[in-house]
Amino acid sequence: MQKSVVIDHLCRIEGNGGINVAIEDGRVVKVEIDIFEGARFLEALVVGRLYYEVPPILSRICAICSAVHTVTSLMAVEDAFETEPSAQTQLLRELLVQGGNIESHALHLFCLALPDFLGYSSPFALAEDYPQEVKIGLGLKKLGNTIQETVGGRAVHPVNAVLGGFGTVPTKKRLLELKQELTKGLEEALAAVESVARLRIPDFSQSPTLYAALASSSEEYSLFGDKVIFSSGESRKVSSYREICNETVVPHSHAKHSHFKGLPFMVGALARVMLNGHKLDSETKKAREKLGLGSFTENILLNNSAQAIEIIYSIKRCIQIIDQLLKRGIKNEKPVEIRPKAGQGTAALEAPRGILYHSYSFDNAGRITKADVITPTAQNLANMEKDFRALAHNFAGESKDGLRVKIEMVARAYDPCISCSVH
Amino acid sequence: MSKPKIGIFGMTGCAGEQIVILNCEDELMDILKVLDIRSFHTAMSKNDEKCNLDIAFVEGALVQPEEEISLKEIRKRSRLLIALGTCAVWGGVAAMKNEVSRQRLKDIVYGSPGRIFKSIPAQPLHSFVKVDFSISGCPIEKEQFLQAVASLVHGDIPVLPKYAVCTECKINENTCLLLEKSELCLGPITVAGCNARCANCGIPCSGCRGPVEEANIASEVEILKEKGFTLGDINNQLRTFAGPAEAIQTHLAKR
Amino acid sequence: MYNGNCASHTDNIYQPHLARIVRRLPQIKDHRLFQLRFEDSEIRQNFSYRPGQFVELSIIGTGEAPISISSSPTRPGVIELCVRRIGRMTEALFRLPLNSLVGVRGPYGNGFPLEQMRGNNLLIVAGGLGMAPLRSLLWYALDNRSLFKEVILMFGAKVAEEMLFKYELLTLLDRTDMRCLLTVDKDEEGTWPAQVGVVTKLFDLFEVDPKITYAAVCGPPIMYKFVSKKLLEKKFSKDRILMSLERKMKCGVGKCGHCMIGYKYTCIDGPIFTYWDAINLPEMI
Amino acid sequence: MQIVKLPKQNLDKFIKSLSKFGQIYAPIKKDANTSLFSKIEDSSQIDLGYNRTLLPPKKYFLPPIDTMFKFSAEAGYEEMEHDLNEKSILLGVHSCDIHGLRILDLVFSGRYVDNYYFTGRKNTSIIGVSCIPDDMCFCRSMGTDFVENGFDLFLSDIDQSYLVRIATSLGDDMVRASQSLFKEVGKEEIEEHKKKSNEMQKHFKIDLELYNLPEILDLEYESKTWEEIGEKCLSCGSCSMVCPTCYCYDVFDELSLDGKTGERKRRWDSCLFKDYALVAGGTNFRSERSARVKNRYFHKHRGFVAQYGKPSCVGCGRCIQSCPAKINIVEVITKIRSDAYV
Ligand SMILES: Cc1cc2nc3c(=O)[nH]c(=O)nc-3n(C[C@H](O)[C@H](O)[C@H](O)COP(=O)(O)OP(=O)(O)OC[C@H]3O[C@@H](n4cnc5c(N)ncnc54)[C@H](O)[C@@H]3O)c2cc1C
Ligand code: SF4
Ligand code: SF4
Ligand code: SF4
Repeated sequence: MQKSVVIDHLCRIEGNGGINVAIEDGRVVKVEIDIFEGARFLEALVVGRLYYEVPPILSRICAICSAVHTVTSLMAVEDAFETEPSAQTQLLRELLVQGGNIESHALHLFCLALPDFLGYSSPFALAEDYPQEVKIGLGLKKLGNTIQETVGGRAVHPVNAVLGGFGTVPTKKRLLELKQELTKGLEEALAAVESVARLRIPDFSQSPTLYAALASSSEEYSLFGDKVIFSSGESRKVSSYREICNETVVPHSHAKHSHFKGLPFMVGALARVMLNGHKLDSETKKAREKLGLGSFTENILLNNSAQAIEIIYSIKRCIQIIDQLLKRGIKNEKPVEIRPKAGQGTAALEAPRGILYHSYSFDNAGRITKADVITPTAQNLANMEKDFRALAHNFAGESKDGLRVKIEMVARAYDPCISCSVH
Repeated sequence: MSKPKIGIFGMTGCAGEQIVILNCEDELMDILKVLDIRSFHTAMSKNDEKCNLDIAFVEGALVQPEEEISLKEIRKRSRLLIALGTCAVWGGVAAMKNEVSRQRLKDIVYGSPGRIFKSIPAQPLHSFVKVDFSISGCPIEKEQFLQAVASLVHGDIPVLPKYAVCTECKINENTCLLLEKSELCLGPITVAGCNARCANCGIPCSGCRGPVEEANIASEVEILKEKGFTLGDINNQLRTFAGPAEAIQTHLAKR
Repeated sequence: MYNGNCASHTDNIYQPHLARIVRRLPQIKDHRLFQLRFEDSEIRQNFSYRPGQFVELSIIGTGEAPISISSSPTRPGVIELCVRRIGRMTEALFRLPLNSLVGVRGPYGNGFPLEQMRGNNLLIVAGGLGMAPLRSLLWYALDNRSLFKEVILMFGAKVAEEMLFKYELLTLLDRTDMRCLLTVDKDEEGTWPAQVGVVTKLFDLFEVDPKITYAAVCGPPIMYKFVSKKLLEKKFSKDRILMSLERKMKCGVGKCGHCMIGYKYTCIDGPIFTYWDAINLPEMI
Repeated sequence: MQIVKLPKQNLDKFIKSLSKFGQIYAPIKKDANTSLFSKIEDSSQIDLGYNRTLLPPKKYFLPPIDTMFKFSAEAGYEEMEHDLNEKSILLGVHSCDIHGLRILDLVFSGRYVDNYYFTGRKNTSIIGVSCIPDDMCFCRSMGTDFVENGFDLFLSDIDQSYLVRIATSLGDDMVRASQSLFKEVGKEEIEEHKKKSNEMQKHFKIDLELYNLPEILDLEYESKTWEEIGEKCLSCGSCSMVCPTCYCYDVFDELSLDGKTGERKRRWDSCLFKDYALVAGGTNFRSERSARVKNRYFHKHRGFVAQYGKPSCVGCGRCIQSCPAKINIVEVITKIRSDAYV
């Protein structure tokens, strides 16, 4: 008997893609994530452009994580030209990235995933019965956007973050206001953890998973890092990102797939909490226990819980950054000068959905000759297919509709961003 | 008056416009009070794919033939079709090298042939269907979107300023980056509405909102050449966001 | 500190007053006559105007635009505006149900120089919506018939269905105290009770002494050219040809700049200009 | 007119004492290239030696965007509350800008008085300051390099002190309130002032010949020069925004999301904009850019003269400084003049 589940258009995720699963006599014969999002060939479009034109163009890969795309891109260019921005710039950039993390996680958790767990089809429908939850979610989302606006000059596609620094640095007054908002937001986030903890998160997608995340040398949990560590215990330098991802073109999708040593792997909030969770501060660790992430898990649906943990982490980290900036005394510095030269530069950052790599080569005049961007969703696709396969196998007997709901939930748990994966 | 039935659709782009709509955190509940959202894939799983709509908001450019079909379907079922964002209005970043063959671009990005997919040079919506109103911006400005929704709910076609970014920049009393700092600023030919965001930060306008009506590209190019920019770099900047725009095409076609 | 002598705090010149749409009379396609009644009785009683003046009409939430008063001051209580649906504000006006509230301020503009015109013949030449302001003058003259010598109306439309105020004007055909010349370019059914042919032909149908006649002209821009030519041929002096002109307006009171022609504001120096003004100012016609 | 002397070391004390008379607005330096009028919280920010501010003082009386009414479907249009007693002091206004305000006064008074403009105008005292022209100033040509009224106090720099002309009783109150800071004026100071005024003349680099100008503009209405300028102009509107005498505005209703309530606002407009003279149905009375550029000059130097007896340009040089296309009013008029006399 043949059964096939076709999801034409996956909803409540960003971008255009579908899923095809076919089961024949209880055997899973096909699992394909069909990414039909249009390809813009952005990596090819930037070829020939001047180095400073690249970050704003590649920021357009994705709106939700435009801040982290921008910062990673800036870092990759600076890496190629061996330019080190000031400590203040680095702090402000991190603030921007953390703001993006808060916004993206709040959007996904409260608006896109929460409806699943509570049985609604949209945040709008959810808001009718759970106005408080949605309000808190929107509040946190707004907080993330306020940070991005303040530092980046715009919530989507920041304009103020440029090579070597910032066009304008936020004033002390503005940072103090921001800190106040963050402090308020922290309370709400901690309260929200309680409601997330009350959710009954099912567990139907267990399958052996290899996690990967950036690791920094610091003792603290971070979205920055110069090497990639795996749950297998292995690690690689960021500069060997090609070996880590081993991108291949697959016939059924506009997005490429990644495998490390032949195995799919997962990046994102859950991977980070699994691999770096021990570095979280004690308050955030408590939240981690509450949400059942204190020990190793391969239940991908818990990625949403990991996002809740990271919202708390990011807010606390933002407050820390602001304190540091204020302690140092915020200086009205101009961006450091960039001297272009031929060479190659690579940078990686933890985007909300996992590790993001930007790698460029330049000629003498600072014109880009090659650009390579690997996004987290692209890295996750192979792992998602692996999870769907396990799911379909375990629930081969279930009705089509039942299967469909489960598949969609798993897909959404990854918080996939399809624009990113194709670009 | 019953709530207008609307749909929010995405062609190819970064989803910036949909994100800006979701970024209306404080207004979202009020929007729901006045609009009946029937289709919004990014936020809802139960979408009505058939019903007639009063307004379709469409973001993104068209880069593959399938999109033309779905856009025409949307047009057919909608009373008003509103283009949201620079991609939908002008083609956006995807259209910056429309003169290069798609196969070449595909080769650069995908190398060995992957899925055989068709790709067309990126085009704005109006190349395929009638567009009733456009809100440009990469991404659109929240305030303009909300203003437009308010007007539409009232039954009016919205009005947005048609003048150039310089006007807003002057009102904000920014030091002129073009004149005083000799930077490549497209403010004089870019349509306002962003409140001169970039120039407010001391960053030259990159033209992300697309050209003003009757943009005097020739004069702008002359000014920039005098400042020492090469025609090639000026042209690159001009085509970054709004390559397909007629004014820019006309300029590029010269010689 | 400002120490000029401009009057201190008079009323807000931009304040629209609420008026209710008490009747909506369909005219030809996309044209309607709206009867408005001010809500405030004091304003209603004190609102006086002269033919040729206009008001600024606000549709609450949409915007404001200038519209000529189409009724005659001899018939107070309500004002009538004849509006063509052509843009945002006018669309919104057509959508409004009966009894809706709108905002009205005015009257503005110079209006026709009635004091000068008194005792003279009156030749009214209208084209299309140009009849709107001239209807006010027409009824003013007919209601004060003794103030004028001869009264002649010339009005043309392509076909009968496109003639504004058709029924009202047809009743004038029988009047003996005026000449009503209504022409249609085409009359295929042969049912049109008045003239057939282009408007210019109407000039051959009567003789007036240009020295004691004022011509009031209003219509689409191209009409001014040929009508003034005809009138000059008939030896009208340039300051006896009065024309109502149209420019973009935002304030109606000579501040916003939009209606400036050369050095005249259409809103306060006009909208009624003499032909002499018109040829003397660049851009005017 | 009464004249007293304010030694420069007393200036700061005097400014501080002024806060009793209202909130102070004065020029500050935004960066090396830009000065602006700004609300003053700390008198040390004030820079009286500034060249020209980016926007003229009109921004306080005719704000770039101003709310006129609140509206609702039921109540109609309700005027915004204005604090009629809020007093301000605009300190450090150059002579040309005082003339600019007086030109706006003409426009906003007359048969119809614009209260939005005059409320602020009547509650703001003006303290002028002398200046040194740069290579874009041509106020001398426009007769606006000196000002005889339109201010409460006027400070003329004579090196160690300011010569203070007191023009109004309010100005007198201000001086009296800190009498001890002021000194009597002696003969030398008067001499010094005359000397300075004469020296100022040497700084002018450009002149705009006014003689016969309205007539020349009429004669050269069809001049090819307008088309040449039209080719260069970007319709960016910068010139109108920065001009102390450009007053055109647009009016629009801004709705709230409920579609029922909102605000009627006005915002600066410019006759250089394509849609400035565009009417419903698509007729545009100035669709050509050259016609729009011409209109700006024609209105300032021909139309306004016919209407009010003087041109509406005060020679501040702002439009010269801020035009990206380097369209220069003095050069344009000079060119037109030469077109007339070839
Ligand atoms: C003195 C005068 C008398 C008029 N009398 C009548 C009349 O009796 N009946 C009638 O139907 N129309 C009349 N008009 C024309 C009428 O003003 C326009 O049709 C109307 O402004 C269109 O507004 P809208 O919002 O529908 O169009 P849009 O194109 O959306 O116009 C937007 C705004 O631009 C301005 N505007 C646009 N067109 C004109 C115009 N032609 N004249 C002045 N301002 C304009 C208005 O402020 C208007 O609100 C008159 C115009 C003037 C100047
Ligand atoms: S900085 Fe750019 S936008 Fe601003 S005025 Fe100058 S040219 Fe125009
Ligand atoms: S036209 Fe130019 S110089 Fe004259 S007042 Fe205006 S901005 Fe100043
Ligand atoms: S500033 Fe120059 S380019 Fe801009 S509108 Fe004025 S004249 Fe034209």
